[in-house]
Amino acid sequence: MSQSCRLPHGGRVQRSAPVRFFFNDKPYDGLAGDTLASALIANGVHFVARSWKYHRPRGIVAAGVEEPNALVQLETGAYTIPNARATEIELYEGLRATSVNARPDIEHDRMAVARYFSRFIAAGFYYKTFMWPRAWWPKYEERIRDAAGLGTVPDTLDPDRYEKTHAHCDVLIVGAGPAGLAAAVAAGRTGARVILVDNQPEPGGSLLWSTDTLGGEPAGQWIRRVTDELATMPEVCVLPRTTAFGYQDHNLVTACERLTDHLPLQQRAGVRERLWKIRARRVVLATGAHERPLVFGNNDLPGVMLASAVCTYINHYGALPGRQAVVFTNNDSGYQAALDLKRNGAQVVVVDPRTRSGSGLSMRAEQAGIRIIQQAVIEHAVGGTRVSGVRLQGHGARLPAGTESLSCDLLVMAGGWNPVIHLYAQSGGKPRWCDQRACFVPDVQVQPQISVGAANGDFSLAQALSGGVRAGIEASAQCDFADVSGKAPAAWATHASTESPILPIWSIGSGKAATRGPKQFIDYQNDVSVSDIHLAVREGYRSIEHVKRYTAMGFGTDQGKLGNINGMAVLAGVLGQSISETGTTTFRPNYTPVSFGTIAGRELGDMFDPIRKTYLYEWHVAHGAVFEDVGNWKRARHYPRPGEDMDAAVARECLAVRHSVGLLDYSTLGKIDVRGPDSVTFLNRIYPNLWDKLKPGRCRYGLMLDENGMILDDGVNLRLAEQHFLVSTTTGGAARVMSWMERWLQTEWPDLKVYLTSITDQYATATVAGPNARKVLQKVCQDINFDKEAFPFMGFKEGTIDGVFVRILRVSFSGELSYEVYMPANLGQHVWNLLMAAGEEFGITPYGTEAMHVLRAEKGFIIVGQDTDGSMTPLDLGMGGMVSKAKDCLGKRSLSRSDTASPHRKQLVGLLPSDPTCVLPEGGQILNAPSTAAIAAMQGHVTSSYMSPILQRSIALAVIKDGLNRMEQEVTIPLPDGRFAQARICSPVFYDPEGARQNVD
Amino acid sequence: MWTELDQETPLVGLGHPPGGFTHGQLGSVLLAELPFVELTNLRGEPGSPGFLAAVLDSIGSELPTTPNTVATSADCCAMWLAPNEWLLRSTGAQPTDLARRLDAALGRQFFAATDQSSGYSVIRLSGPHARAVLAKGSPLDLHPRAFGVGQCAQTLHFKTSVLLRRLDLAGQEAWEVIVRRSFADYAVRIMLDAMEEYLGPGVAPGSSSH
Amino acid sequence: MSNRYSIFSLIKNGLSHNEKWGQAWRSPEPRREYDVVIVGAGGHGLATAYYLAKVHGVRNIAVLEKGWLGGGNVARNTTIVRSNYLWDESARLYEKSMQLWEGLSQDLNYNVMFSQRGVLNLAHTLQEVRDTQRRINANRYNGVDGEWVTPEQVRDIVPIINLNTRYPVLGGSLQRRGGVARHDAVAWGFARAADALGVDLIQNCPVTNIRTKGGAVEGVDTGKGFIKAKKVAVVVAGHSSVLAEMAGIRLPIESHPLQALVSEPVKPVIHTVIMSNAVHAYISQSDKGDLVIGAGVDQYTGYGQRGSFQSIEHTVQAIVEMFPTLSRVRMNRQWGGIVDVTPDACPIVSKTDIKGLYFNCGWGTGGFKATPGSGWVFAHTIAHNEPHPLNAAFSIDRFYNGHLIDEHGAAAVAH
Amino acid sequence: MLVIRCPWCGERAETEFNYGGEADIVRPTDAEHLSDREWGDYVFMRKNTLGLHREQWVHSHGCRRWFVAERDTRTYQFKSYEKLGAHAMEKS
Ligand SMILES: Cc1cc2nc3c(=O)[nH]c(=O)nc-3n(C[C@H](O)[C@H](O)[C@H](O)COP(=O)(O)OP(=O)(O)OC[C@H]3O[C@@H](n4cnc5c(N)ncnc54)[C@H](O)[C@@H]3O)c2cc1C
Ligand SMILES: NC(=O)c1ccc[n+]([C@@H]2O[C@H](COP(=O)([O-])OP(=O)(O)OC[C@H]3O[C@@H](n4cnc5c(N)ncnc54)[C@H](O)[C@@H]3O)[C@@H](O)[C@H]2O)c1
Ligand SMILES: Cc1cc2nc3c(=O)[nH]c(=O)nc-3n(C[C@H](O)[C@H](O)[C@H](O)COP(=O)(O)O)c2cc1C
Ligand SMILES: [Zn+2]
Repeated sequence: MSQSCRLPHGGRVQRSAPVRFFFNDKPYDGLAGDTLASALIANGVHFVARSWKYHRPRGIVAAGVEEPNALVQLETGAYTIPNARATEIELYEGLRATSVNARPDIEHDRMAVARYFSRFIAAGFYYKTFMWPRAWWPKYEERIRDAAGLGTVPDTLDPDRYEKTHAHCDVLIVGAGPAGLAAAVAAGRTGARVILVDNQPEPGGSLLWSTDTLGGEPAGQWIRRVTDELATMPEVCVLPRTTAFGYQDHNLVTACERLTDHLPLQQRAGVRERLWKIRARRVVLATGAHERPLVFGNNDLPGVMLASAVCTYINHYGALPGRQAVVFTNNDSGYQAALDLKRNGAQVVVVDPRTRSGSGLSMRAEQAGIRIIQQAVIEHAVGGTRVSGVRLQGHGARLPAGTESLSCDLLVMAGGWNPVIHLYAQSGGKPRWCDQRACFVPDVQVQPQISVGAANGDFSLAQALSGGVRAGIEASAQCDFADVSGKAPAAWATHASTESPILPIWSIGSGKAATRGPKQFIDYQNDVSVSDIHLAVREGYRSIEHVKRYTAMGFGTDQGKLGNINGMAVLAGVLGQSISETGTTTFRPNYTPVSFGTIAGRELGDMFDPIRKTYLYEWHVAHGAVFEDVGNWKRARHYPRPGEDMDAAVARECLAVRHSVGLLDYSTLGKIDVRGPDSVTFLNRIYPNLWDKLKPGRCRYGLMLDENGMILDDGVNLRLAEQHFLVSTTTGGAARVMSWMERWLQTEWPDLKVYLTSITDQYATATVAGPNARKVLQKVCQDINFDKEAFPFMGFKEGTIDGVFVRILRVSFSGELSYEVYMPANLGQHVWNLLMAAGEEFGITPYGTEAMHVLRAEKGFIIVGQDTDGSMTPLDLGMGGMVSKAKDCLGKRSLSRSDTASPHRKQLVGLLPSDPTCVLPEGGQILNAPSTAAIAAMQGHVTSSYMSPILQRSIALAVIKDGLNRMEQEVTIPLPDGRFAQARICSPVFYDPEGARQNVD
Repeated sequence: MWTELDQETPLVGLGHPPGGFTHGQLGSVLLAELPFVELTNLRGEPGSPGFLAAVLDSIGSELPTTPNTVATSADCCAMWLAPNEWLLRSTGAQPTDLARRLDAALGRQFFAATDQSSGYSVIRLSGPHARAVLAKGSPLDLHPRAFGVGQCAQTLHFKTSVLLRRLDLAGQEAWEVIVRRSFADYAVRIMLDAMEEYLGPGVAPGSSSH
Repeated sequence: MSNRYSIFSLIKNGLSHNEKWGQAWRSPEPRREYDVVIVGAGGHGLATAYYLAKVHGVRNIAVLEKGWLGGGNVARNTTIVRSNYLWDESARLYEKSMQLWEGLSQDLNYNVMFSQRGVLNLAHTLQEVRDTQRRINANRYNGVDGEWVTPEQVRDIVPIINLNTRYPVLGGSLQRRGGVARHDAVAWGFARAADALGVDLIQNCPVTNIRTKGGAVEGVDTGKGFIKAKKVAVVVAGHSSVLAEMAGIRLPIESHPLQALVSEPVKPVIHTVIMSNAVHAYISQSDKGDLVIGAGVDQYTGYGQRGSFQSIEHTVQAIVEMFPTLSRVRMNRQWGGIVDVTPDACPIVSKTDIKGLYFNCGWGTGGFKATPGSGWVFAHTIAHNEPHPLNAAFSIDRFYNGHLIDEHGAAAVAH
Repeated sequence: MLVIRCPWCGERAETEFNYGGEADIVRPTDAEHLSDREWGDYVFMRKNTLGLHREQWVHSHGCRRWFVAERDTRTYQFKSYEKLGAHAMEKS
């Protein structure tokens, strides 16, 4: 096909640059500068889609983002985009698009029969049926789902890159039509930082299709001059192809910049889309207006188009949407389309419900020889896959003879204008209905913004320009950028033209006409017609919000940009109330849909959340570690040797610690430096136990409670000096504990002289554990005396290893003789290497967190978060003795509440399975006896469970109701396979209960 | 006795960098790690008698008391972190034992000086696109009208905290980014990724004037 | 019901151009006095009215709604229905609700499109694996179905999932009876059924004061005047503290914005409900084709029905991380609700110290699934002035005696 | 994403802050002598104000200082900020 409807000249398309593309698998030619929609129109293609519910043939109605019908699956494979709007897709070589929602294709759509059942599937029909027999609902639903959705999700990974940026400016201007451009120049000249965004490929807005002149210049020339000037201003940034899609709180405007979608696939590289989070001191909304369709029977036929779209296709794209046109207009805008059509050789008849006004445009139409039928409306259109004619009806007068029906291949609608108030409304503003202009306009400002031009209901070019200049100057002034006198542009002169007022018509004919005649569509995409609104009201769904939800009006990908206002007006009519009383639905982001990829940005995969690495991370990797996620950290879980599974590796690592010596990277523990004269008082208030008596050089275990008395965290604390402590926390709890302590300090106890400093990252930690631990350390550390008397259990010392400052703690989480070595992290690897080398003769074995867990469970040491769950108190752990009676501390009062103090709560105990080879499932429930009943009384659950390599049997920790009183009793643990395991309640300390090993000489 | 060569920065995972890791292009954006910078966190009450003077005495630098500003002396740069907290960064090549000197000088005052030389990593980002790279991850306004030389600020870089300081490298725009050790690898990787569009071929971004 | 829905009524009315359908509910003016005034025509309020009338025979009931009925959180939630809660008390309450869901469309003669397509809760860390298995095991003995699924099984259920996320998928729990329902239909179905039993649904009627005398409730002041009532039952979700203040009561509640978003409609790719705690995302696909996605609560308290953009960013990151092929699908709309959050993430369904005044609140981010069950037990509580055994544990007293039911423990995402 | 004015650092993005709930709740110093009811009121009961709300924030990714702000919970507009223990400063 050869662009049979391409005009011989005119438009902004590049005639020397033909572009080959494919629509529904057929090849077509278009021109560079076309959109997919304009190229299709240039090729005479109007039937491009099927509607969502009734699968009616649909054509292109609009020329911009408001298009409800022409949705395509753009491309296939990795680059595909579901539901792309043909009116927004810039044509590129090789483009492939298919209509959505039609199988096998729009011509032979199998679901097209739906339109014949339409009266049985009116709004909300599914709430009334599919209920019998009850068991069939899933089958019905399967069918409903099969029909659901428009485009399809890509089945391959997205090859594109998405960036995000924060931006700040004094004045953000949304929309680069005449109003926005004028505002940008005015603001830019003051020196303010300005960002101007526009969703079209180039600035100009409606001027791109206008035949107007500005200050004597044709629009195109004016745009060029103004944008050239903006380009010279260093503090002005112009972003084309950028849609402001959300107006968030505190003047944050989110915008999406599209960088590569207009390029042929093989030329795409780099960033596809960039999300701009623009924090502006002032916002100027110059977003223009969308034209409204008129509501009459079959107003959805392909070939029924908005007047502004017709002008756009002719003037911007050089494509003629029809040769025999009927223009149905209730205001003067339709005449512009009539003139443009006529000028390009089409036959035109105008149908206008108003009486003859003699306004500028209508006079020009008359002079051009266009036939105008006044005081008439279109009752309905006729046609199949394209409009072929219309039936007229008089409006307050009889129709002139012979005009009852007219034939046409294009039906142009001009129903008035809806200012694009979406962003204004999102900013919190409540739009106000203006009867005179028959539209909602912005009213009181809530955030620091202002609407100008058509977005403000100021529809003339002169108003757009003067409003823009004024807004630009004012917004800059509010940011303290004065208009340096003489620099502000005087608004440019435009043609003055008289306009006669709009005569709003919201639907044609009576209610009966709507319910019985051809469907009058309000929301094209969701097939909502006037009769659906009547039905909703009849059934009691009267609020505009009920109507929206009952009929799905405005739910589509266009969010009702064309239909909503007509729908509200129709509803108002049915309810006999004003449009003001009826109100709008809530405007919400997104103004137009935005790719999930853009909102996600690059924070995916390894960058989804920070991967925190210890000083040994690379070493762990090199030594085959399997990692486990704890908080943001990657911790080495175990180091399997070739042929070993996890159990084997863990058993080997455990036994190495029990029999000789192991080495553990323990750096992830949180470490907080607590310093100041009131440190003891502070710790006494934070922890249940007493800190006064702890001597410098000694360590003590502490549990931390929240105000509800539940265990928050635990750790071993060091008293470095009289007024100086080092507090340690769990890996996952470090940040929480730090802010918890800081919070109490600042908000509740500001009188306490204590400083907290996190030193988690400064110090790397290596745990040397096992009977040979001392020997290893003695080899590398000469300036510390490791003898028992000099360096007892729960003591610590400072010294050096190869000249590196180290602090060594004699503490034990494994029950063995064990030392924790703290060293500056930059030298951690070095010290670790020395320890490995020194331990070689003892077979020193690096062990991971899994072995650590087994070793500690053998000793009955808890892990906060595993053996506790936010509902456990120290009493429940059998650690009630830690709660000092001598003082108050956070959470203490909660422990004496009746339920919390009850001796019959769940308590921590050990479990010995009767079958020593059976490792109980962690999270297993505990019953008093085997039960296959649906409901049984649960006694508690298994919190930790392992095969103990040293005991050569399974062991577990559990919390059990009244557990401390139930020692030696048998309980039952149901297994996932339906069997039951028996176990005996015992002390949680399974190994070396006297603690002889950690206290060795 | 350990030597310089035994030290490791948190960026070892990016390929062993004896002199610190670098990546990028001079004319566009260049990321350089400044390894093993001596850093000390200092807490104290600026209003308490003698405190500021004692600090000045021991390290030769004023402590800035205006939020988000920096005071620099011959071999030390003091960055405001909070009304009673500073990060001291030596600017010389050799460690100067800041923490110990402060401990000695402040004696029995209410203060806390903690060595953080291993706790943080210092990165420098320079070049015409440096600001655009930072703006991707930081919600802060980095425009020279809002954030000039002599200022510093703690903020976010994607999902981690950083301390930013604006530098003037012989007229060229540059930033110092100080980040906690365990987050440094993440912070630098996401920064390197952010730099990509300014280094390789690709479609030019909208504008870099932000 | 005079106006019974069936395939026959659809055909009959279709033939008469749908011009003869009756009203789903009346729009009456309030009477001076009622036996029970229910404040809030959300899902829970309407369900309460329905069961009060149907099960307990109370006929003189009004539901007062400040806006349009069903316009609060019930209109804006992600519609996930499941009963696999950890603790006995909650599992039993939600399971009661689940059982009511299973016959709800027929009971109400309104298709609420309850779709038992399964709810999958993913586990990404070893601790989450433990917690998930603990929950499955606990559910087993509370009559709640659930099974552990391996990563491979997860992939079979959701082929488009990426198991190797930053926090890899280590498995999950599947409750097959869980699913979604058409949220608006739930409100409308209860409203229509309650109306048919004579309940007055009064819209655009904000309650502005709760009058009490001598420790007993007298009635409520409203935008339509004073309405006398023997019993006043407050079910206003996000606004609970506001109503409590009117009665001089304090609640352990904070109201936070909670946001959700939908994609453009696409052909079905997600056939079940997927929830992930660690990555923090949850998603399902509606019968219209839009992907329905829930975000996390915003940190600050707020009554604005909107939240901050970073919550949306985090959620969408989580979604793309887990379902990378959705990257090119586009987000269509986002919105927010106001959720009433308690310290233990469990509701309060309780009498108060004021005679005749009842509160049902604190369902937080997860009360849609409880709609029928909540109505059921609350109706019982109002009718008998005593809690039903299923809600006895959910009294305000637990914040004083310490008997909290901490559902945060095992499931921070409580939707 | 709100803009919050840290009394020390100035206007910053919300993502740098953490919310700390209702302000002016004073921890009882004589906890042991309170009834369960009084203690429960302190730990759990909140005003949850609709309208102007005095609340605590901390500049977590900045100076780590806690401060008090007054914010309208309907509009999310801040009215004033104060350093702990200092007087309110009006938002300009
Ligand atoms: C984004 C989001 C996602 C969620 N996702 C889920 C989910 O997946 N699964 C789940 O189970 N739950 C979910 N929830 C929670 C669930 O929506 C709520 O717990 C539940 O809807 C609350 O009960 P309701 O329906 O009665 O509340 P609402 O619908 O909020 O009803 C309360 C009613 O009280 C009215 N009211 C308030 N004040 C007054 C007054 N003074 N006078 C008269 N009337 C008044 C309100 O207008 C409102 O209509 C979600 C919530 C949100 C916001
Ligand atoms: N005769 C009439 O009744 C009538 C009606 C409407 C408009 N007009 C004409 O339209 C012009 C109005 O000028 P204007 O500047 O107010 O509007 P405009 O329509 O010329 O420009 C608005 C621009 O904003 C863009 N935009 C809208 N929302 C956006 C968003 N969220 N993000 C990014 N870009 C967005 C649009 O794509 C467009 O480019 C005048 O020339 C006027 O004569 C006339
Ligand atoms: C489960 C669910 C699905 C939704 N699907 C859509 C949708 O497909 N399109 C749409 O525009 N809005 C959809 N919405 C959002 C509503 O339009 C609306 O935003 C929401 O009910 C909140 O109301 P409000 O925005 O009027 O405050 C959906 C809402 C819910 C709860
Ligand atoms: Zn600050």
